[in-house]
This record gives sequence, structure tokens and C-alpha cells, in this order.
Amino acid sequence: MTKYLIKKAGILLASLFIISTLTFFLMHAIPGDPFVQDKAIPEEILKALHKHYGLDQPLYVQYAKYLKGLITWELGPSFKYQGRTVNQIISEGFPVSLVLGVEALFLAVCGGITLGAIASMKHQRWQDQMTMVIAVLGISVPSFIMASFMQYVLAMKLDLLPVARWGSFSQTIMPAISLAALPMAFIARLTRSNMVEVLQQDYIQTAKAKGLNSITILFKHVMRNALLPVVTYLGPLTAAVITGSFAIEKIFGIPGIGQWFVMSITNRDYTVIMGTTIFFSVLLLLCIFIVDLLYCLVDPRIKNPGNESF
Amino acid sequence: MSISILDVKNLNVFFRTQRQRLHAVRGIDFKLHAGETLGIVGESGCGKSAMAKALVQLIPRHHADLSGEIWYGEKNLASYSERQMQTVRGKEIGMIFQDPMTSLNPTMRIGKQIVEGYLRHYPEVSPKSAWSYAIDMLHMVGIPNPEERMLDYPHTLSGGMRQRVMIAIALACKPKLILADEPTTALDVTIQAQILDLMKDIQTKTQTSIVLITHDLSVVAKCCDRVLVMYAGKVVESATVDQLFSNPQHPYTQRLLQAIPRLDKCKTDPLIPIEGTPPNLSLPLASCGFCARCPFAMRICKEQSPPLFHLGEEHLSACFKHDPRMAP
Amino acid sequence: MMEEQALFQPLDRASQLLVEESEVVAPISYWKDAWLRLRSNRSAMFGLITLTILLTLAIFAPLFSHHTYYETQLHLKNESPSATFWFGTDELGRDLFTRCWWGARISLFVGITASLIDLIIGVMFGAFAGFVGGRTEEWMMRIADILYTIPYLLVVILLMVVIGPGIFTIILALTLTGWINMARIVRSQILQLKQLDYVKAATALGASRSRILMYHLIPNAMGPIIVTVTLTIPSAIFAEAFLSFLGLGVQAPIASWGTMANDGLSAMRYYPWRLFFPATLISLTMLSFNLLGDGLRDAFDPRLRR
Amino acid sequence: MKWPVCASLSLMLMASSCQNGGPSSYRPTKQELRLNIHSEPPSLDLRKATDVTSVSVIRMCFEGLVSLDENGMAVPAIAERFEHSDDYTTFTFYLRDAKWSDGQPVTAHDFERTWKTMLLPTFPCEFASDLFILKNGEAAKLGRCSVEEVGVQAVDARTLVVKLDHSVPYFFSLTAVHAFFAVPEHIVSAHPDWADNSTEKFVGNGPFQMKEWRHHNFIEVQKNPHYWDQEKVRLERIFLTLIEDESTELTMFENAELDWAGSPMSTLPIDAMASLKKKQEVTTYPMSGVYYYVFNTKEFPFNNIHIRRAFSLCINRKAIIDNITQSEQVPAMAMIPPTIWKEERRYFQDHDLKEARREFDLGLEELNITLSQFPPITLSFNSASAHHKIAQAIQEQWQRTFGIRIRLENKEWKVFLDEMRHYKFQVARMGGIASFKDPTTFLDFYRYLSSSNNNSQWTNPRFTELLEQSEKIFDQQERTALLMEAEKILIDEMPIAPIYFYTGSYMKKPYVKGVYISDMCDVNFKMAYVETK
Repeated sequence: MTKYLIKKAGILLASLFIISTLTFFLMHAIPGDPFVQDKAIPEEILKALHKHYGLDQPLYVQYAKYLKGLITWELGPSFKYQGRTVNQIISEGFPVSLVLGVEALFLAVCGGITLGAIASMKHQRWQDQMTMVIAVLGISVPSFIMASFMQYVLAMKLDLLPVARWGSFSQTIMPAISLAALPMAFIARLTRSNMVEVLQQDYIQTAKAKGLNSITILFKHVMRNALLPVVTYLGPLTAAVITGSFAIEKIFGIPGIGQWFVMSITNRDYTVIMGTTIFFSVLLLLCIFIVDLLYCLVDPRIKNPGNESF
Repeated sequence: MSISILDVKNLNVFFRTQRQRLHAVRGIDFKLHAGETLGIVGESGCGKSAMAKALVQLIPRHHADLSGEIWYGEKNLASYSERQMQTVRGKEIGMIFQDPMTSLNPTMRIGKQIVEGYLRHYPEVSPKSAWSYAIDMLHMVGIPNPEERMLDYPHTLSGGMRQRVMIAIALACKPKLILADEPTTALDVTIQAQILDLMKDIQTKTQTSIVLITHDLSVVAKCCDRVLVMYAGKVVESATVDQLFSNPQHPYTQRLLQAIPRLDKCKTDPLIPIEGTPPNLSLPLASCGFCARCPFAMRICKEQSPPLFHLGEEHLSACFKHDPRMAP
Repeated sequence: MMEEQALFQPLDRASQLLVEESEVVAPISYWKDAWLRLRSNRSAMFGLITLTILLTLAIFAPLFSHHTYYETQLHLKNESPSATFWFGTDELGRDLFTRCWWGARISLFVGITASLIDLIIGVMFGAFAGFVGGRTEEWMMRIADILYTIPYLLVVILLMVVIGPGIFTIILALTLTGWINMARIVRSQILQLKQLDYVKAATALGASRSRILMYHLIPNAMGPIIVTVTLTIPSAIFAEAFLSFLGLGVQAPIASWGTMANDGLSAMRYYPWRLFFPATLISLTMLSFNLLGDGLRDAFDPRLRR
Repeated sequence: MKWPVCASLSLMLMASSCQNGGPSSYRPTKQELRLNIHSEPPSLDLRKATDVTSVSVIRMCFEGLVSLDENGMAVPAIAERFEHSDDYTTFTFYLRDAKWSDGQPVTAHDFERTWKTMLLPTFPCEFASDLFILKNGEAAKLGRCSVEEVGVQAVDARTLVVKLDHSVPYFFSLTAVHAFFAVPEHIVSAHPDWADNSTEKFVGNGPFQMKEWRHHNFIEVQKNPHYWDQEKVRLERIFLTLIEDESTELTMFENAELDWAGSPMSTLPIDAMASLKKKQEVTTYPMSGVYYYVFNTKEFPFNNIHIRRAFSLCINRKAIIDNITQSEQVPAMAMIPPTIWKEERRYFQDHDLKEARREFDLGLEELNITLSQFPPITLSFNSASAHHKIAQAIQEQWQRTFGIRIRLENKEWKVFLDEMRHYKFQVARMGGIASFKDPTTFLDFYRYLSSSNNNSQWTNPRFTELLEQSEKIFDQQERTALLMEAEKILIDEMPIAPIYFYTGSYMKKPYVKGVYISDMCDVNFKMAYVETK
């Protein structure tokens, strides 16, 4: 197992290296300058700024410096938000996104599986159709439309929830729902599709023949087998959801980390681009790794990665 | 004559699909005595599996209709709700299915799969004693190192072992009746024999009645007391094993027997396959279902459906050749 | 008595064959059967018909409209739906009806093409990785992970600068990472399926690897594949809108459903029709694709055939 | 979860008809103002801040040597009194006994050091060029001389003498701009990160002081007890949310979660304008800024003056204002906004199609091409919905009038700027906001070919001469006459097509009083208060 973990960590580091290299050179390949505004600033001041941030050096030198910083997890200062370091930006924004993401994830997984289970148990009957219409709406009504609409109805017309901002639990409800809608719909459909297949398996008949009631069968026999693709989807989903969403954070004024992924690029805030990308990569690769482990736990037929021989 | 544990009257099963309504089981009557092993034979698609599943209502209700009476002791199972049936399944009637490779949940430990049914019907039993009981069950069905196997997942076991586990599951709640739906079909011959021996052995120990569904007449010969031969959703011949093999009456049974290799017959005797296919079950059948394939077919066979004619105390056959109206 | 005796006359061979023929129902081909089953599935037919109508309107409606998608009439801005403007007008006084169907062309084209490309690449990549296994799989999936994490906007901006804006650039941008989700899901299905005996049986029978993949594995992973495809279509439509929002999408005055919904969002409280029509069309399209997808899966699933 | 989704489609139609504006009965009980400033301030260090958001917070916490009154006249602030030499090159400020919010005195040395630091070649200050009017300012930044030679000197703790590079008659009003504020040197020298967070080190000399700054979430300021004029400050607290979405801001305002929505710290959503104006809740005020299109005068066909004039004359400015921007902007037929020059100046007629066609034909003739040879024109703009809409309207107007093809290119912001900087455009959208209240803030864009804001690459010797001349003239009227002639040349040659002069629109709750907004985009909350119950 230790050997396996070391190997996985090695792969993770190699991937990170490739990602950071690609991102670094990609980011410098696109036109635009971090300091150029609509009100033009004189060339000499621009040069002074570049010198101050080390942008006047050749790219490979900048890259070597960056890698050095990366090793010590010193991600450098933001160019746009002066006086704030990328480390600060991540450590302030991520907890917020994490809380929201976990809430959304909980909603998406519980809601999605429940809806999917109902639909598959009542396959091709009205409950099924109804649930799937809801799921389809969840997929096809984008989160930003839903967010604005909820804001209007729930906050303004009914005055049930605060319009926006971050601080209390009630302020997390609407953003969490908007974030959860799409993954929930997708999980519902995935669950349904798999459960319909699992329900046709012989071992479900065996379970019925034992006299188990349908709830027991559902939870003990169907779920575990039907949720494998859902687990697969959950890895990247978790990474994506806990790192927030640009649109939702903008609409609800949430100080999360999601907006930085877009904002840093439109600002050409190089250090933040690198920092957020690498942070996301680490999260994603970890989530995928965990999912791979989970996968083997859920399905004993797949070789236990700890004992793999190849 | 012993008491009958199961009395099926005019059992009909219809499968509904989007295009048609399949009449899979067409008015079957039979009785099963306590401690008896009843074989049900017939080729694939003749409705024997559907009938077995109908007995415990394992056919999805929104896909199938059921009519007739299934008297299990004093209870008419046909009128039972799903919830009521759940108390019967496993506890009163155990089932063994055809394919042990797919009939066990691949993601659940074997022990758990045995224990869960037992605990369901005997909730007062502690999980710990249920566990040791399951080990006993595995021991009884002849699995070596049962304590270790309890923690294994099905994919680590061979087909024969898995079928033994299936039997253990079926027997776990000491049911009075076991429906074994082609229990040996998916197994190779030596394992088949072991499994059949095991079932016989257990039956003598526990006095369970068994309904053994198979298309394999050798299995019938080995285990059964009495046999129903089914064809196109109907019983065409009902007899004791001896009667059936020594004196088959229905032309279908006769052809069936000719179609299997027998060691006691002359090697030069050719095997005769039954030509043609069974009738389409989605259509109403006014004739004898076998008449298109029957070498002895008569005009009446095309026009009427034959009833069961009594040939002896335990021997019935549905063929017009037994019709007393027929000129000798 | 004579009659009765006649009943018991043996049948001759000829009439026996006749019986046989009348008894046997004409066999139905696989495709015809699937079609029949699809046709009897009411919700799938609803999806199919709606999609046909939407496509027909997308192709023909702009031809018959009295308005063009680009003509601005500032004095007629934000008109509510009326006999002249069936869907009302937008903030520049352009006819929303015409724009919706022009948008349909763009959105459906972008959505369907991007999803098809995602589907093909994703399924091939995922199935191959899952099937081959071992080190190759490990490498393939890591490559997918790396692609997935490279900031997508950077790539899109680069593409726009290098290739220039246009619908094919958008499709390229959308498919660049879009297939990865599909690949992951297909891989997980294949991993599961290849444990099954029929695959081993097919291998034992000497079936080639590609044959096993194409005929044994992929068709059985169809459920999740269809579900994923139905997810990629709307996400492509909205990704395109997001790109437009950043100045990387289709160039005005051409509209797409996504950009129209985006524009209409801020007007939701004041001119709701500007959001309602494009949003409804998107949802309707998605609903239809989903219902049809489910219906198709059921129709082609051999296990559901009875 | 389920019902909002289902309801979204059915209720959407109802949404417009029923509006009740949330709990309208809200009345404040404390001297507290709740505002939204649209985005996280990139920096609250006034030596680095460039954007409206940061500056509006900085102006709450800091004050300059002078401030501007309602008429835009310089009045004493940190400086008790001030005087200038006759040639407007030397200015002397006498500071009052003002204190930083930590109780330390505000000295002339603070101003001297702050300005000199900004001019250090190594100091990252994007607007350092604003200080180039100081003697040796530019030379110091370029490293040609030491910053100590820059023309700012604290004679003693309360006297600041400023020497300029050339005469600047409006220099007093410049010192009201944040570029000429001071930072507390006793703090800054010890704590370089003083302005990064809401620590006690964030010390200012303005009416308010920082209480808490949660990045991307909110900023809270409270009354500064050490402020020299603190008896006049009535507000106890200002709470600033940092929400980017305009619709959210408006919803919060209508839901009584904010007391103010819109300019100058944010904007009102365009789509809401018609309905808000109908309810007469919107206040509009003029701003010193102009929205215009730039032609690339070095490239065919806009190297031809008639083509440029034709394109500019064709634009229907009034229709754009009435239908798209909808905030009572003023059609621009000149370069300098009426806030700077009250005089009515119309160098041409709006939407003069006849003249436009004539000029176009003239242009074709001069270029020696026929209409069919006229190339398709690309109109570039950065992606923002307002620019997008205006561009679409103008595209239509040009296409329809001249029968040519106009392509729109919607560009990502930084890509757009990059292309502008490298002159890779034909026609592009631009906007200019005055950095100080003088016509040269705009005219200087085109002073030289090398001027950094001269995207059109236009140059005219007479224009340059006029601007240079104006620096030596101290008589206001004479100077104005010269600059007006320059403006006329600019508009006659049309390297740019002015479209409209900016305005700001806002809504405030009726109980909010005493907020003063200058036409320079500066908002002053010093005298603000709320009418409590």
C-alpha cells in the first residue's frame, strides 16, 4: 500500500509539473498585459512596473523562479490586488467556496439519488416521467438564470431569504441550490439509468426471493451496484463544486474562490492564474485519486489498487 | 395419500409488452405433496420458469397479470399483496435460480447475503448467532472453510460453490418448499451431480418439498418423484418418474425422451430432434399446441385443445389419442 | 359418428406445413422492432416530434419572417409579443421571433456538433482506456486529467487570437475539454463490464479486441453514455453563451439562444419575454433530447425486449 | 428545490406585472449608510489605486490639501490656506493642525514623502505620470535625477512648497485628486503592508476610518474622531458591500438592504432604466467623461478625413441615448464635456445624413475608389453589454446609410487593449474620464503622435502648437480661446467620433441626505446623514 501511495504521489507531482508548465507558457502566449488599462499609461511607467514584478526577465527565468516559489507553496503577490498574495486569496476564498460546495454537493447527491431512485422504481410510470422532467429542467435551466429567478421570487417577492451576500446560513441557501441543480439533475438521470439496469439483474430477484422488502433491496442491493458511475462523476464534480462558480459568486456577492478562475485570466493576473490553476489541479487529482480508491471499495471485483501486480 | 402442501388451480400468466400480450402460462393445475420432489420439464420458453416465479409473485406486477389460485396450505398466495408475499418468500418458500454467476450480489459478502434473509424473518435472532448459523448452513451445503468464505465476495468462488451458497440462502429460513429454477443448468456435469445429491440429501434431512424446474430429463430421473411435462404454457403430461420414463404417453414426451442420449439404449439408435418451433404465445391457441410438430396429428388436434385424460392414478396426458371417442 | 371419426383422421403432411406457416409470425427485423417500440413510447415520440418541429422552424422560419435578425428599429425596442412581433422585440427593436430561429440554427449546430464530437472522442478514449487497462489506461487517464485542469479560458483566448473568432473556433474550444467527462464515465462502465462472463466468452471465442469493444462493451454502456450526451448538449449551448459574455462567442448581430438568454436575464423583471422565449426553447430542446434519448435506449436495449 | 424550477417558466411572465419593491416601510434608526461598491478595491493604498472603487473608499478615509465645493472651486481642507506665484509654477500650502486617525499630526513631510515615493523609479504606481507636472517629476521616474530634486519641499511641518514643471493654473483643483493625497509616513515606512488589510495600521486623515475589511465581502468604515472637521460629520458608520452584479444590487436596494444603488460607485442595469425612470426614482447628474469611437487614421480608408467625417456625422447619437443608454446623456458634438466648459459647442449636427453622404462621396473620390471597392470595416469593442448594443446600433446606421459592410468584433478586454496599443484596429470604442477638471485632460490625448492615449495616430501641428502655447498663458479667457480652437481642429479632422458625454444615474432612499457628488465622479460622504425616526 505504501508503495502504491508513493507511486500515486509521484504521478500527481509529475502531472502538476506538466500542468504548471503548460499553463505558464499558455498564459504568456496570449496577448494582453496585467497593467494596461483603458487610460493608457506611459511606456516608461509600464516598464518600471514590469521590472518591479520581474516581468522584464526572460520567460524561462520567470518560470524557474515560479517553480521555486511553488515548491515552498509561495505563490507570489497578486498583480491586480496589490498587497494581497495568492496564498491569502486562496486561504480566504477557499473556505467560503468549500462550505457552499459541500452544501451543494450534499443537496446534489442526496437529491439526485433520491430522484433517480424514485424514477427507476417507478420505471416508465408517471413518477418516472415527472422526476425526469424535473431533472431535465435542472440541466437545461442554467444556474445563473435559476439564481436570478430565485433571488427575485424568494428574496424579493416572498422575502424569505436575504438577496445576496455571505455570512449567515440563510444566505447560503439560494447559492447552494443554484450550484446543486445541474449536478443533481445529472446524478438523478445517471442513477435512474443505472438502477433500471441493476433492477433487472438476477441477484435482485434473489434478494426478492429472500423476502426482503423493496426498501431493503433498494439500499442494500441496488444502490451500491448502481452508483458506480455516479462515484466516477463525483470526483471531478467535487473538485469543481468546492472551488465555486463564477456566475453564482457574482450574482450572490460571495467571496469565494470561483470568480478568481475567470477574473485572474481577464485581468492577466499571472500569479493568480498560476496559483488557482495549481490549487484546482491538486484538488482535482486528489478527488480523482480518492474516487479511484472508493471505486475499488464499492466494487470488490475490480482489483484492489493496493495489491495490483502490474 | 399425503397432504398436499401446494395446490395450484387454473394458473394463468400474461406478460404485457408494448405491442402484445403474451399468454405464457395457460391454465395449469397441479398439486404438490409434502416431502415430494416435483419435476417440471419442458423446452425453453414453455412457461415453466414463468410459472415458478408466478407462484411467489416474482413477476413484475406492472408487466404481468396473474390469474388463478395458488393454495399454499390454507393461504391463497394469488390474492396476496406484495407486502404479504414478502413474509412468505424465503421463509415459507425458498428459491434457487439458474445462474449462480449472476444470482449473487457481486458487491456483498457471502455471509451477509445469507444472514440478511434469515434476520429478516427472524428479527429476534441476534446478528451474532445469525452469523454462526450461516456458517453452519455453509457447512451443511458442503463448503470448505465456511468461516473464511463468509467474508468472501461471490466472484472469488467457482460456479458450483456459488450454487451451494444459493442453496444455503434458500434453506436459511427452513422453508417448507423450495422452488429450484434450473439449479444445475449452468454447471458442469460433475458439479451438477454433486448439487443434485446435495439437494436430495438436504431434502431427506429437512423434509422439504421441492419443485425442480429443468429441461434436463436426466435431472428429473435422478431426483424427482413426480413430473409435469409442460409445452406451450400447458401441462401435457403428468406422471410419476417411473411411469414417465417407462411409459411416456404424450407424443411430446415421447419425442423429448427420444431426443436425449441414453446410455442404456443401443448406441446405433439415432437421436431424433423435434422439428419445428413451439407456437407463438401471443396468439390464442384453439388447437393442440404440439400438433404442428406432432407426427400423429389428427384433424381434431387442429381444431380443439385437448384436455388432460386420466390414464392412471397419477398419470395424465393431454392428447386426443387417449380420447375415448377415437376408434380403437 | 362419422363426423367424429373424421376428426380423428391423421393429418397429411401438406396441411401440417400449412398449419406451421400460419402459426409462425413473420419475423421482425431488429431495426423495425426498435422503431416499433420507439413509436409506441409516447414520451419518446413527443421528443422526436418536438425536435423535428424545432429543426424545421430553425431552417424555415427565418425565410418566411417579415423581419431580419439584424434590422434595428430603436423606436420599437422592448415591445411585448404582438401580432407583428410574435415573440416581442429586444432592446434594439429587433424581432425576437426571427432571432430565436436564427439562434436555433447556431445553438443547435453548436450544441449538437460539439456533443457529437465529445461523444465520439470521449467514448473511444474512455472505452479504449478502460478496456486496455494497465499502464496505458493509467497514462491515458492522467492525460485527460491534465487537459481537464489547464485553464480553459486561456486556451479559448489563445484560439480566438490564433484562429480568429467564428463558430468553428467555438466548437473547437468547447470540445477541447468537453469529452473528458464522457471518457471518464465510459471508462468506469467498461471497467465494470469487462468483468462479465460474456466478454470473457467473446474473448475465448477469438473475437478481436475491437469487435469486443464495438459489439459487446460499448452497446452495454449506452445508458450512461446517452445520459451524458444529453448533458453535454445544454452545457455546450451555455458554454457558448458564457464565451459570448467574455467576447469570445459568436459575433453580433448573430445571436444564439445562449446569448439571447444571457441578454434577457437582466431584463427578466422588466421585459420577461426576452428571457422567456430563448430559455423555453432551450429547455424544450433539452427535454426532447432527453426523452428521445431515453426512448432510444429502451428501444435498443435487448434486455427490455419481450 | 423542485418548485422554483417549474415555477421559473410559468412565473416569468407574471414577474413584470407585479412589483411592490419589498418592505418600503424601512426607516433607519442609526446614523448608518449601507452602500454597494460593485467590486473589491484592488488597493486601498492611495499611491497605487487607480480605479473608481478603490478611490471612493480612499476618499472616505483620506483628504487632500484642498477639496472642491459644489461649484468645483478649491476650498481649504488639510491645507488651511494656499497661495500661488503669478506664473502658476510655485504653490504654497499652509497646513492646519490636522491629525491622522491614530492621533499623530499630519505634516507637510507626509505629502512630500508620499509624492516623492510615487516618483521613485522602482515604486509600482500606475498613475505616476499625473505627478509629472511636478518639476523633475518625469526625470525622477525615469531615473535621470534623484527624487530629492523633485519640486516638492516641506519647508517646515506645516508648510509645503510645490514647484511645477510648467505653469498649471488649475493646480489647486488637482490637489483634490487622490494622486496628490498623502499617506502617514510614520506608519508606511514601518509597515509596508499597512493598506492591505483592515488592521489598526490603516490610518487616514479623512472623515472616516477603516473598521473592517473582509476581502470580496464587505468594508465597514466608522467616523474618525481625529478628523479635523469631525463636528460636521454626522454618519457614525458606512457599510459597503462588494457585489458586482448590478441586478443583485438593485434587488437589494428595492428590498431595503441598501440605501443607495447606482452611480458613482456602481451602475444601474440598463434594462431597468425605463421602468425606474417611469417611477421617477432615478437621479441623473452629468459627469466629466466622453464616450467616443476612434478611427485608425494611419490606415485606409480612415486615413481620409472625409470618410472619418462621414462616419461620424452619420451616427444618430440621440437615438442611441434615448433607446440604449437611457440615462439622459448629452449627445457629443464636441470633445470637452459641458461640465468643464459650460459653453454650448456644436461643431456639427447630429445624425446629418445628407452631409454624411456628401462627405462619403467626397472621400471615395479622394481615395479614388467606387462604393463597391470600399472595404468591409471592422468595428472593435470590448465585451460589455452596453458597448455591444451601441456597436450594433451604429453598425446598422452605417450600413444603411452608406451601403457598406461593417463587421463587429467583440473582444476580450485585455486583448482589446493590446490591439489598441498596437494600433491593430480600424474603428474602436473608447471612453475617457477626466482625471482633473481642465480641458487638457482630454486634449492632451492627441497632443503628440507619441502621446500614450493617442490610439488614432492622428497628429496636427497647429493642434500641438495651440496646446503648447496654452501652457504659457495665465489669462483664463485667452487660454480657453486657444484650447477651443484646438478642440475645433480635433473635431473638424475627426480622428475620433464623439458620441455622448457621460452621466451618472443613481437611486437613493429618501432619508439619505447630504451626499455630494462632483462631476469628476467623486462622491463625498463627509456631510451625509440619514433622517432617523
